[in-house]
Amino acid sequence: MDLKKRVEQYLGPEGLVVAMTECQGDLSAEVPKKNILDVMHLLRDTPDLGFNFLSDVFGVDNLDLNKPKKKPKKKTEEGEGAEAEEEPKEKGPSPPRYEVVYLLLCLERNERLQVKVRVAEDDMEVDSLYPIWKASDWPEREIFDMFGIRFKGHPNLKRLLMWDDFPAHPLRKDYPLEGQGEERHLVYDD
Amino acid sequence: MDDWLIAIIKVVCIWVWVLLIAVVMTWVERRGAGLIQDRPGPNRAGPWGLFQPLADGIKLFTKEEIIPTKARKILYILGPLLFSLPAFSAYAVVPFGDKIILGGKEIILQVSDVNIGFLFILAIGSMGVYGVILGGWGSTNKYSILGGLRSTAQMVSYEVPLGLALLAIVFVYGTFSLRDISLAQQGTFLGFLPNWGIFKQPLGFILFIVAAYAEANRVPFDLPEAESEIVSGYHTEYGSMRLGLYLFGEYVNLVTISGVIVALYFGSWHMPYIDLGAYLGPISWGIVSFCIFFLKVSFFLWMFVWVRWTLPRFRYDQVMGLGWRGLIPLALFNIFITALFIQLTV
Amino acid sequence: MATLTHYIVLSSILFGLGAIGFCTRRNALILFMSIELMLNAANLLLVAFSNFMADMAGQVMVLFIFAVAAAEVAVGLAILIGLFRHVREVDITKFNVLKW
Amino acid sequence: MDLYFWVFASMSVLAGLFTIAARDALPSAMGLLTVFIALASLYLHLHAPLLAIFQVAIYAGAILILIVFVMMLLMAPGERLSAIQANVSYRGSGALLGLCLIGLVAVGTKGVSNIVSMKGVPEGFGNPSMFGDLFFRDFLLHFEVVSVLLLVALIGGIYLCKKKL
Amino acid sequence: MNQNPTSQTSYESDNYVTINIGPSHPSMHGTLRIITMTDGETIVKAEPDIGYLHRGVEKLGESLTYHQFIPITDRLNYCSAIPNNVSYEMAVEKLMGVEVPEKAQLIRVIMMELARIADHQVCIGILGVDLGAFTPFFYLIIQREEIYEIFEWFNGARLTNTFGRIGGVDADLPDDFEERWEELKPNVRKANDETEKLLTHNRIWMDRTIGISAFSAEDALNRGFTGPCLRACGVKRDLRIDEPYCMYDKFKFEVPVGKNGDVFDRYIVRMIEMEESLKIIDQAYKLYKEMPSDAPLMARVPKVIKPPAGEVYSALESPNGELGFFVKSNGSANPYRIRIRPPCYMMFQALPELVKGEMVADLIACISSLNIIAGELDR
Repeated sequence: MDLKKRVEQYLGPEGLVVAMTECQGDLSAEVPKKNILDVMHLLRDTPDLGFNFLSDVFGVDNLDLNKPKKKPKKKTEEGEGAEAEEEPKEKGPSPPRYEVVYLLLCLERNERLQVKVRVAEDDMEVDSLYPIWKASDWPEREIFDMFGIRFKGHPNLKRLLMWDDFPAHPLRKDYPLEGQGEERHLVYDD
Repeated sequence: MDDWLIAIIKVVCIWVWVLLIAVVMTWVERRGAGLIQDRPGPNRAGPWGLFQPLADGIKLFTKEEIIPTKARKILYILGPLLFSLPAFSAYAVVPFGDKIILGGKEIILQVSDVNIGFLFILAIGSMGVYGVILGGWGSTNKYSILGGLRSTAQMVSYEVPLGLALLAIVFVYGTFSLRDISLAQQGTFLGFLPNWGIFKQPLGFILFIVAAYAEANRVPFDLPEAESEIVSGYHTEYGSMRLGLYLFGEYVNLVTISGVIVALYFGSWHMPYIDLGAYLGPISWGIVSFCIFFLKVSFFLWMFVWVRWTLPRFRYDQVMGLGWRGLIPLALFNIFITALFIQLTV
Repeated sequence: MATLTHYIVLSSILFGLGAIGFCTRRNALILFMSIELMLNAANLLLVAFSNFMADMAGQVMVLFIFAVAAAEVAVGLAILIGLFRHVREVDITKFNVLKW
Repeated sequence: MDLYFWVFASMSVLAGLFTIAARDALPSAMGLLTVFIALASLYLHLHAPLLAIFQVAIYAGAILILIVFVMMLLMAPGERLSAIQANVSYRGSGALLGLCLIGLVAVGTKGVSNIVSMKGVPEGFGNPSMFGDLFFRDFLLHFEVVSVLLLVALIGGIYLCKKKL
Repeated sequence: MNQNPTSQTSYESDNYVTINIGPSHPSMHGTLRIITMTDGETIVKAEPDIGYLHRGVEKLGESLTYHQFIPITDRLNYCSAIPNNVSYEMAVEKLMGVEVPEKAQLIRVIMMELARIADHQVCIGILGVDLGAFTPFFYLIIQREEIYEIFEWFNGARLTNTFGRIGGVDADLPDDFEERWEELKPNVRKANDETEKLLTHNRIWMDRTIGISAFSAEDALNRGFTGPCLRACGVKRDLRIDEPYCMYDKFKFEVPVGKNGDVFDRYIVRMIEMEESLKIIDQAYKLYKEMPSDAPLMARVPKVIKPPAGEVYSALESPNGELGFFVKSNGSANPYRIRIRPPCYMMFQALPELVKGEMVADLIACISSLNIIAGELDR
């Protein structure tokens, strides 16, 4: 039985999977944010699935994707002040802005699965996977660093790559390439 | 007055000579590294890079002397001096040849033939550690202090097997004087073996050379300055000629240690099986004995280089374990065997 | 010519210095060093008498004092380290309880 | 000859004074080191070369290094030593005791050199063989006892330094 | 004022000394920083602090075109740039659904394996240097230099190769590759032999490495270990075999597996892998020679690459472990999001567990044996 069917079979009945997509053979399952720990436990402990290896965790900012297609992409390069106001309001409730993607791997069958969680801007908190996989330690810190998504239950949620009082979250799409003039925040030791 | 003059000449000559060897050693070390590691080594300054030590010396001398603001000034300045002074003075009791007869006057080729010869070396050798301690402590740097601590523990621990190995030599030769020991190594015993210390004290020799490497802070015991762990250990904060004194003192120490090894274990100025002194005139024999002695010394100097570029470094607890659990029991065993042997044969 | 008196006076000065240091300083390590100073004063006296009386026994005694000093320092410093683990201080005025 | 004594005597006294008066731990130890070396030089003058070497090797090379080692373990490099005893009675009695001792002995020994005249020392006085003869013949029992003492100290030191007693 | 509060973290007891190892330290590869709390020389707590080499590679990728990002990937693991390039190219190719010609795949395999040898040589050499054995480093680095010669002569770059293009490779192997290769192969073997002689059975080396920072297979999997460090723990996992790419299923080679996951096992696994890589190159070159000389090197890809909207993850076995690229496209000429999954990122986060209770010197050995490259760690 192929992976998609199996995932649907085990996660579907409990309403743990919102949508499944496939791109060039990469299967990804979107799951509700509140159930992420249950889903991961199921995926890991069900013998038929057996995703026992967490390969990576990372975030995606879908700000530009959620916008209507005709908007020119150049917008991103201008200051983010104007950008933030242009929240898409056209087509009813827009999908949540952020995604957290978990790359899972089943070592026995060499199958990979992407598990996605959508994170809305007004509720930026996801359960940490640290109790299940310690591998999620730094990636979650990095997501916190780069997107500002917080992880509940993470033992040491600090900035990872940027310094601790860095004022922004650089991988957000509304963060310009040149930075926002953070130099003024740098205070050097004398 | 004559005696004084001769003594002063000897002191000056041997001092210059030892310094010269130490200078050349800095070159040999790097060229040797090149030889062992398939690369040219320093080859820009002069033929085969021979003037490299000179260039380094000029560089070190002309560099600005920096005292870190947080260092304890007096200790910081005193450190290198206290390290190099004992190193420079330790060679006083090591012979560098047999004797030379000039104008009917017999001159022994040794600065001072004291009857407590290598006890003096032990005592002076243990002084060097104060330089390391002062340097490490005076720099007020955590790496330096770690280096100083390591050095202290290591030196104190390895002085014990060093002393015990020397004790066995005293059993064999019945004297503390390095010259008397050297003289006693002439000829052969058991009919075919040269009368050298190494054949009478093989275990003692191994113990001595291991402990000597540790005392000289050389690989594999270079923990006080292990650059991959504690940056440079006790001389992390040093620069210019103060650093130069540390590095230079180390090489002078190597010369002294090699001299002691040769004098104690490798028959000093004697050739095996053949007594050249009987065939040569007094002056030429003096010169030849000097040459033989320093040929042997240069072998051990080369061995320091050789080992340095061959072995990895010990870890701190392994060094301590080797000293206390390996070398000291072996040294005691060596003493026991030597004593037993002497008791049975004499 | 330095006479025995000279040595006795020197020795007593050193001993006195050691005694002053021992009574007035608070750092335990300085106290150890003061003790060493006093022991050395005694050694000097022994050596001086040995020399002036032409009797080697004095020198041998000094060697015994070395041994005792070594033993004293070894055990003393071990106790100091043990104390330090509890008090985190090398000031002897802080060692003011009998049991931890 | 007199100069030799005066140089090293004054050196040892000054260094001793520095040892007990220094505000820093390591310089104080350096003062003590100077005392040891000055005394060793005096020993050489007093026909005890072996003891002079032992003085340097054991006192300076082992005992003081041990003290300095513990100093490095227990104290921070920038740390200044606390001032002298706060307790006035200790302080007063210490100073009094020391000064009295110095004065008393100095006064009391006035003219000692008249009592014990300096005999010439015999040939070979103080050299290792003579030392050994005496050490291992007349003082053999003492030697053994001291070796036991050292062993006990060794074991005691190791035991006391254990993490948990 | 200190910018980084981690350095001011007050530890509960003043019994311990806090030592800052790095970011500028002789044995920190690149700019790593580890805040260690030590009791004497024993490490009570080690806290890695990264980000000193953060250049915003992922952010950068969002404004470059797909081809322009290839040189950026060179700067990830600068010791072996080629697997980085290929991994990224494979991800984009997968997104576009392009099939790479076999000849190009073989050239990629040859180059990647050469890069693997070079990387392992550096790693082992540096491990030796960090443990005080200088000489093997030079034996190995001389041979690495020879490998770089091949790279240079292939496309003009030594360290940052910018190898390949999306859809294949840009150039064929030069004609005298065989000559060069036959000359190089025995030298590499000889350098490895010398290293083995100097280190493997050296008692000091064994004392320094066996049992140091040992890690169980379970912990390693939980921590996301991949590559030689995972295999040293006893897990036989190699993407070249488990998820074959680039025709790796056509080659016969062994995957060395350790037992204890300590520094020694990591060292031995890398030593054996070098030998296996030599074998792979031989086989790949044999296959390559059987190809017609005018076989295509590039798949048909448009000049301006605009993959269809979608997102893929593609990984390969880099010298350090699983090196993956997640590429998300929105149909434009710029990638929408690029995520790099560097192998040593996952291993370095386990450092506190790896070195707890070991000594400072072992910490250095552990970092070297994990082969932490700051470039791919901080991105």
